[in-house]
Amino acid sequence: MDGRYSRQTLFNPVGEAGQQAIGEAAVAVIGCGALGSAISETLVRAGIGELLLIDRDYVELSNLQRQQLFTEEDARQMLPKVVAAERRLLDIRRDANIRTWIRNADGPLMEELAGQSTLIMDATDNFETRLLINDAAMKHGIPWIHGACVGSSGTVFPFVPGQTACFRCLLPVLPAVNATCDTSGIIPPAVSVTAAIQCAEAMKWITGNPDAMRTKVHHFDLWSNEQLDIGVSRIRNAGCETCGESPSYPELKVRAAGSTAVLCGRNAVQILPEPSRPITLDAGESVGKRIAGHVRRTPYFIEFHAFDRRLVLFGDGRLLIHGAKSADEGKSIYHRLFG
Amino acid sequence: MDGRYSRQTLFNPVGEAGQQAIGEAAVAVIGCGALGSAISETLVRAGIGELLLIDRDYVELSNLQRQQLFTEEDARQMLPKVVAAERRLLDIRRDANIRTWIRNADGPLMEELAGQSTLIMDATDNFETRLLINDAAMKHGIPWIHGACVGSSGTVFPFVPGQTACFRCLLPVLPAVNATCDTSGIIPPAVSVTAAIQCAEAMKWITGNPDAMRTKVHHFDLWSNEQLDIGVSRIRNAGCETCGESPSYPELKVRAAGSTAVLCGRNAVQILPEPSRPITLDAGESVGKRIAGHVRRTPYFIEFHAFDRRLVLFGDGRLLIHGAKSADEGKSIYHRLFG
Amino acid sequence: MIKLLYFAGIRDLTGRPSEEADLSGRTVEELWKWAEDKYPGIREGGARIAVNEEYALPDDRLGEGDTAAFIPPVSGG
Amino acid sequence: MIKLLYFAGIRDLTGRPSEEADLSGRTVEELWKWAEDKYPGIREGGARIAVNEEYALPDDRLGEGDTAAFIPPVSGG
Repeated sequence: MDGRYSRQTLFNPVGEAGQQAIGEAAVAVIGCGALGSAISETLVRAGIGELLLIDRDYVELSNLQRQQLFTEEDARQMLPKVVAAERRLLDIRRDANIRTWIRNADGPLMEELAGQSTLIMDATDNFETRLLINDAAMKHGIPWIHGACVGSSGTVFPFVPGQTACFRCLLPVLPAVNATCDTSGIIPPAVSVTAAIQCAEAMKWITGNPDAMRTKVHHFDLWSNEQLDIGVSRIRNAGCETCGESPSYPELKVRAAGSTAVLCGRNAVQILPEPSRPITLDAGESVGKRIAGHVRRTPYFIEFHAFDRRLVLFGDGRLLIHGAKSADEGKSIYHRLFG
Repeated sequence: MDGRYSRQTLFNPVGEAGQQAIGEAAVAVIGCGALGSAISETLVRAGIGELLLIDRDYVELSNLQRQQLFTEEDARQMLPKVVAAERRLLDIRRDANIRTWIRNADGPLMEELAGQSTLIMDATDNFETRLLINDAAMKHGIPWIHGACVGSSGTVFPFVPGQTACFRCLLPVLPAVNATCDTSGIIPPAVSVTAAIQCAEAMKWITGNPDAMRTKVHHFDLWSNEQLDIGVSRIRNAGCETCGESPSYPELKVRAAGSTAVLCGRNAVQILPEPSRPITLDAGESVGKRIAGHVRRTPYFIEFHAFDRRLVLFGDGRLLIHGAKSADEGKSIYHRLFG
Repeated sequence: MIKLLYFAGIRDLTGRPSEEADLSGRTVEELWKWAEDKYPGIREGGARIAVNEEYALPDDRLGEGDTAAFIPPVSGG
Repeated sequence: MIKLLYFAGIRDLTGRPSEEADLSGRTVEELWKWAEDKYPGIREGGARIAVNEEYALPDDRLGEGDTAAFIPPVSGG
């Protein structure tokens, strides 16, 4: 009666069998920011069998307003988010099976995760990574639970292979401009509701209740107190490269290497290294010392200031350029540093 | 730009002025279980000026599935919930101003809290305490944000003095039987959504956006994916003892002392002491040693086993009887121990 | 006809999410009696009835095409 | 008449939550043109239009009494 998961097994649609299924499920959470930390905590508390957690970022003070696993000390130490998250999650549940990646998501990693997961949780902050999740999940025949939020609003939808239109059908062209946490801000309750509805959908799938899952895209706005549930039948594209008759899963083939991304909510530009010439922490330290005089080195990154920007080089060769205004500026700085 | 609350001030309806108002607000959170821990974390992260947190309970293993501030170590130490919550909240925000009470809510305490608060958050697990909050809030002219959840469903409504019918109008007669977390279980996402919507309503009031607040009672069910928003105009009772023309606030006069309560989600009965003869921890320790041979003593309670039950006596004289099946059984055990 | 909605936990008792019944012209109190006959125990849980998204009083009369929702009170937290 | 809903962030641009317009018989693509004339920049944000709670295609035609919602995409997380 008073076991750890007693209140969950008492809920009829979960029950003992559902709880066992939760304990045997492996869930990949892509991103460990606001949505990812909330989702990870909920799933670990709920007794999830295995959590695969990927994030490229570290904890900053401006995260603490809405990212629930992190503390001031984590921000002071600039801990990678997945490292800080794992520590807290193990305090919550010592026997939790957690695997982490401090990396940018790319095709090969996403396929590796999809191949080992019961489903994928979307906790990323950009459309490009969602298209990557979409391709990997559809190719491997597992659901992914889309979630996104900004301001006081959010969107949730479970994409189930073969059941519905896919994310590419929904968003065939990426928007030219788009409200982000950077431009429009976000209130914590919008995060919590998005993450919670995502987790409810995941629990339905995992516990063998797929019929209870949403069939319409759920949009809510906590400030105007409105919601819309929108069907996706008409927009399903028979020629879709992901869910159509002859899928090619184009995102999985895109080489992320050498690319740049302006990061949502970070006021920063990220440069990925060419795989043929990754910059090591040692190399970064010597370049940083030469240019900036002083560098900070942790087990995870090298930080220094140059060109009026704060630069952080990670162990996987990624360079974050804080304050950079454009991808072009970011590339220019990267080349001035490393040729 | 990258200050701690930058993503919140960027959200237009909050802005710099709203963030300042949040920093000056004092919020009383009644209960620190599932809703209370989620609400407290959200408000502290959001920068709330002062948090007044009251709970009578300690952390148990079966709480961890859904109560987000607590760890396995908290449950092992049987820490009072407000003590465990305060520790974690201070890790999240060292400058947070948090005041805690390990106590049963009663009329005098509720009036004390109402007199010092911008608004009250309902995070209790029973109707009796909600009627008490309702009386105290209406008498002191501040809003309270009702929230409750069970299974996959929840209810939220902001009761604003003078604006709407009150909780007593809505629930003039307490239900004879009622689904609780004990009987119907609960899934964590139902908690998160309830707490988040409550926090959104609180932020609207605090930041000077009362017009954005909900005017209908919000009911949701995350398993059936339905929601209902129900108006309360017709049921407003002009003769209501709380919000009518001649309010008497009857709950504030009820002496809780000597009363018993069967605790939701705890499989336990609680006995409150007569104020004229509170049982001290020393007295409890000597009775426990005599009857049980062995007691566990912490700074907050005495625990021992007797009459086939696990008994916990708190510093304020309350006795929790775990496994007791009825208020009568609880009273009987109390009198066998302490006369 | 009146459309009846059974919300959240009350569905465990009715076994269905909704149904239609020929109850126009009846009062909310009469609707309760009808429901108690069909689903014994439904009233003990303290549910309230909302008509067309407004909580209703016992004497309120149902009109053709109205939707009446049975909403159980929730106490957990 | 068609009822137009502007959801969430798109309201910052329209300045209103909803309005009615005499657009029956027009296609969704024509509705976009009408909206761009009235609210320059509305289309750049990549919003989608849903008609009667179903995402619509550009050639879908609006009928009298339909509700068309402009829903901006959300990318944060």
